[in-house]
Amino acid sequence: MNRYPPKKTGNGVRNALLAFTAASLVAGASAASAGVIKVGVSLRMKTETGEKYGQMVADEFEAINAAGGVNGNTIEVKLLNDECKSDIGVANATKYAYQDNVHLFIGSSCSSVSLPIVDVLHKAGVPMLIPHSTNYKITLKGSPWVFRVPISSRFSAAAAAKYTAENIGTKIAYIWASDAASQADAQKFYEYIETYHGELPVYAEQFQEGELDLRAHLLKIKSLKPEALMISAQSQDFARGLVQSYEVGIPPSVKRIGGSAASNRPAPILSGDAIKGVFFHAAFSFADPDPKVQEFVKMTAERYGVANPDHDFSQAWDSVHVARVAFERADLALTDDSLAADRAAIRDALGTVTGYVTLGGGVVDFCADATPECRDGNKTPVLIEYTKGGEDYELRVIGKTTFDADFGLAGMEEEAMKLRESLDN
Amino acid sequence: MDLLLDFVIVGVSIGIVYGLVALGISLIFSGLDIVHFAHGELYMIGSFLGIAVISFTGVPYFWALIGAMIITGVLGVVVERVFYRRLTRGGGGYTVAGMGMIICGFGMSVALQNVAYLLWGAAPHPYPVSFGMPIFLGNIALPKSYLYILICALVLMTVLHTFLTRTKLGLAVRAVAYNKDTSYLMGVNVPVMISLIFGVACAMAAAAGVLIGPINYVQIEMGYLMLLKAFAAAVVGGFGSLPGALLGGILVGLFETLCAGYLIASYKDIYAFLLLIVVLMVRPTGLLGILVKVKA
Amino acid sequence: MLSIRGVATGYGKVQILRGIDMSVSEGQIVALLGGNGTGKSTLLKAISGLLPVWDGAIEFEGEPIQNRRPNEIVKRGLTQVTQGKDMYPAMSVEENLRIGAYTRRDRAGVTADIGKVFDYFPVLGERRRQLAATLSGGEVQMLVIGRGLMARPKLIMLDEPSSALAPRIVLDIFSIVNRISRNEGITILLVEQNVRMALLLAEYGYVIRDGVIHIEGDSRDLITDDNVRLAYLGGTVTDAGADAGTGLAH
Amino acid sequence: MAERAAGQAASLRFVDSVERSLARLREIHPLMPWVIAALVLAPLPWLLGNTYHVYLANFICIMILLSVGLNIVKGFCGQVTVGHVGLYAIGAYTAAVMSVNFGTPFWISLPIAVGVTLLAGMVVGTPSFRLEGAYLALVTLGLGESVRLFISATEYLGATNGFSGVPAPRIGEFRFDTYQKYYYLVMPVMLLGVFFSFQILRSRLGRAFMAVREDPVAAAASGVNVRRHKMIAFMISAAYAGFAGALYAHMIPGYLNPRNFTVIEMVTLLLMVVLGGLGHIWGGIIGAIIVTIVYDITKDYYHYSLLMFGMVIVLTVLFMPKGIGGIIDRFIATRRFIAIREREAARARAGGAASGAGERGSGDAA
Repeated sequence: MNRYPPKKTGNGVRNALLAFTAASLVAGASAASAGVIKVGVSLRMKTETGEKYGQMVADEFEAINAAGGVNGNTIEVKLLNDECKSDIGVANATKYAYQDNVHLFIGSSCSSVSLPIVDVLHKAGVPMLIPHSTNYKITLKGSPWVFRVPISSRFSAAAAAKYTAENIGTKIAYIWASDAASQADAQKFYEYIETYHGELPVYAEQFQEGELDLRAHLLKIKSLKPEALMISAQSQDFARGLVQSYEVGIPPSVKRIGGSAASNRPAPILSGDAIKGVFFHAAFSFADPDPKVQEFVKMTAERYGVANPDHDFSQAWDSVHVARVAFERADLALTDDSLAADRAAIRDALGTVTGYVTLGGGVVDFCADATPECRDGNKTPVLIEYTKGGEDYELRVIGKTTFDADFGLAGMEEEAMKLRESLDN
Repeated sequence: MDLLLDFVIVGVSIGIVYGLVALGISLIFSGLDIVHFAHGELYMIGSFLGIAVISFTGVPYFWALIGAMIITGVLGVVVERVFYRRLTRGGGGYTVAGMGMIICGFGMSVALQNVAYLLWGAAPHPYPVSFGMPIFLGNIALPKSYLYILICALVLMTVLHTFLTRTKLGLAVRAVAYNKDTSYLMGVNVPVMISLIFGVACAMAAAAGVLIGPINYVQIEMGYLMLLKAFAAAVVGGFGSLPGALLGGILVGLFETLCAGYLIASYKDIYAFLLLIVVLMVRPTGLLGILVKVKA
Repeated sequence: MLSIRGVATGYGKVQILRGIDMSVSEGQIVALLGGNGTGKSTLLKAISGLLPVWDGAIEFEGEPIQNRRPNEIVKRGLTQVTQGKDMYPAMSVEENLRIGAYTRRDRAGVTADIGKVFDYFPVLGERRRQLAATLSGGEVQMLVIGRGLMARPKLIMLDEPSSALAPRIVLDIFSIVNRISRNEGITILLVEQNVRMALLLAEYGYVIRDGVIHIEGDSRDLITDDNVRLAYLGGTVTDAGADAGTGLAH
Repeated sequence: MAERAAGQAASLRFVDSVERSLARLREIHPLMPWVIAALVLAPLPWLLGNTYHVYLANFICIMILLSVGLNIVKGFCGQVTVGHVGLYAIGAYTAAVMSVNFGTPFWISLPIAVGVTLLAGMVVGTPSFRLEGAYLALVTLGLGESVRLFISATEYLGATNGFSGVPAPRIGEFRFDTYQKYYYLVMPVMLLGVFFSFQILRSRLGRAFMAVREDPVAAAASGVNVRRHKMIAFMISAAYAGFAGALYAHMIPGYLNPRNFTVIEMVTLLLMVVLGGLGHIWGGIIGAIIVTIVYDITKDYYHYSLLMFGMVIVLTVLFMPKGIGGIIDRFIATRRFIAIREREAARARAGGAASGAGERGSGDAA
């Protein structure tokens, strides 16, 4: 399953050449040249699939080792759970950075955990490859060490918003759960509608994660008669909201829209028929007929028992292979003294990864500048619609949009400056 | 007007669920003089057991309810016998009688949650039962599941009430609830009664868990928020009063729904706590708590 | 009927009773006297099984009953009537009586006995549907005595039936107790601080002090004994036995 | 037998010598032992293997502040509060808002944070006038949860995105922007906190707290203003939480999230206090250290972490209700008792029928 794009940039070629010369030089000096590239992974593992993502990351790196490693170096992976809690995430990142001396950090699942980790790793000088967190602020901070594989919320929500505004309407009600990703999804959605269509949200409120009864919100929404309803929440809360939206009698003609978490496996299983017709934005759909996707789906079904992987699965896979590209291009000494240099080399190598085609069909383009334009790799959200709910749910891809790298950054200069300032503090 | 009526229906229907859990909490409080901070976990485990019963035996929903109640009741008796008995019998001393029990409840709560995680995983489980779409009365929607909950809650309440007031065993339970030493001297086997009370309370929690299953997917974190709301319900209705628990649940449900409806909806959960705090400060015995012991 | 030999017990690690010897014969009314904190109630708890016995033996009708569970002891026909405040305020008078008959299986007998209790205490009959919380102090005392009778005991232990009651009511209650003892043939162990009253009712008396039986004898003899008065008043007794327990009785 | 006696004598000698040297130090100046402690702890960042361990040391210091503070209201004063994490959050967010939104330096935002938490402590303490035991636990739990829910629903406080960008404290151009530097801010504050906690325990205030704990009615009868002392206990404890919160907020990466102030954190804190021993200051410290380190070592077994936490809490309450602190106390007391008994026996053998009246410490064994 080796399908990263050919190295196009001169930089990459130069690096590869350098790596080659360095490797041959070292090889000439001593036979035992193979070093160990240490990768630290911190994810939310205590969920149904969280552990499987982590396991897959470890397995994929192991497969690379089995196939001879990267430039003769082997990769050593450590997994830690961060429970989607920022203090545990920060502890994990600190442990990786200073105790385990990793060369690359992969994490985290939750935006609210990735946000502070950016600061920690910026200070420690460890490259950070983000597999799942979508909050736009993560890259807006402008740390040169941060690279993001998934789609920033400034693109994804906008894609859904654009589609909604053009095909459904602009009178939209929003409720979102109190986690950073869901909130960002909803917020970017209505900001887009506001900016490009001049329509304010009909209703916009937050609810607590795990809230039993959303009908107080939904009843108010029902009386406001919107054209569409966006429920942005983790899968079970999303499913509950969806079912209850029918229970309170919001007519089926009101289009239901999900956040990116609506793609997670439990959502269609829990909400059953209610999910039919709901669309959401994500980075990947297992329904994609692309053979590469189908091969991946087969792999996850065989190895992890997940027959319909969501985009967190595909992005974890993508992250591993982006990392491999970087490892191949980086010029690594991998001795005790060269840690800082190796980390910087991996960072620079990550900055040269361009044209990597993800499983979702988007293209990851990184560049060297510490800007959101450079570091939000994937700019192609996929709009996906559920056509059937339940255990054997089905999806269809509505379409894909690729955004310009600077899309959604207008008017954010002040926020970016504040974030950047805090990074140096 | 329609909106208000909608809010009332929603508030009452969710309130009944709070009331059911509060019933068990109230029962344990009056019987064992402890506020059981791990009750939310038994509610969660009861809900999971309901699914387990359905998937293992394939019995209909109603029998799953009964089955889960029995298993959870037995589990409750085991927990009480093995862990809490030492604390209640030990008595005396601030560490053991009052605070120890509360701290122990917290410890038990996280431990049980972890056990449930190891058994059933972190994924939310859908209930293998469907009530279909709600009944529409004009513009107002009335979900069938809530009707089912209402009926079951009332039946359970009536059965419990009859048991407590009309049977000799019920009389003994009430006697033990009020004074253990004196009841012992009446020839009541107090340790067995305590286990019985705990078992019944846990069975009630399981009933709430199974009843709410179809509208709230079962997951290991579901206990905590429910516990807090049920505490609010128990306090509002008067700790130790069984009809009060149900009434309190409905009041809490109504209050938070109406506040969420007409005030800032994002603070929905805080309203229940505010009610809890205000009631405790102004009238610690709650609304129906006339003869309630104000002690830990 | 009830014999106690060398019983020692206490709360936690604090010893209260230091070897009690006493006995109650069938049909007798025996008084156990002593001031506050001398160990009277502790002894009752030890007999009825609420407190573990550390040492010694308690026999009821020739069988050892020490360290049995209270409910088993009640079933053998040994009932303790606690102080008045231990009724169930949230239950009606009749329910209070019914819980007293918890160990019995004969429904008809229980109903008949309720009638009998109402005969002894007519005022309870008038208030049978009321909550016990609404009763006066004297009525509550009657209620708990009646509740004790409901178990059809062979021996009943009355714990300070006169406490906090007006002398007139105490007299009433004591005369009824006397009547019950004669009519029903129930043996009574009466624990009292009110020495004079108790000795008027009882045939034999024990005075407990600092965890041991200090004086015993026929009630007629005791009533004139100076030491009894001293013990009851809790004054200093220049007696070797008193020295041992100093400081531990509180 | 002889070996055991020798061992006991040796351990007692050790304890005695420690106490004697502490007493000597205290004679020089009451703060002297603490200055020494600070000096002993000062080189820790160099001794520890890496920055992560320094981070853990900082974290432990903050946890010690929290658990020592919680111990004052819970262990000394006997009030059941389970909303302590809420106060911690208030302290943290106040400091963060002050320094980010109002631009105040750490040295001003810290006292403001402590002040605000003190006020919040008053609010949490007020119910204790009317309520006790489980009722109080319910109210404090409700208040603590309300704080978290309020934060996670309030945009101004960053809601669930978290509040980021809290700057590191600075003195002139010197910034506490690494864990090593921050250690020299947290460690002295922690020592001061522990010092004050000991002072309180030894003072009239501490005795009044314990009187309130043992028997409020008797305390009131002997002239202790129960309400005022409960309130003071809550406020002191809140102040500790305020310090801990402000220090946590300003530590790298200067990020706060309501998810870090949930009931799980409360249970962890409870575990620290209970395992260490309610009412034992050293207990809170030992608990904080053990729990943090064990938690770090067992990171890989996250599947079982809550089970482990929960069971340790339950088993501690069941089998050693006084915690590790209680065990140490009993250990010392028994040794001392044995020593005294032996000394007396020796004296009796020597024929000196001294009354042993002036013997200090014989009461410890009871």
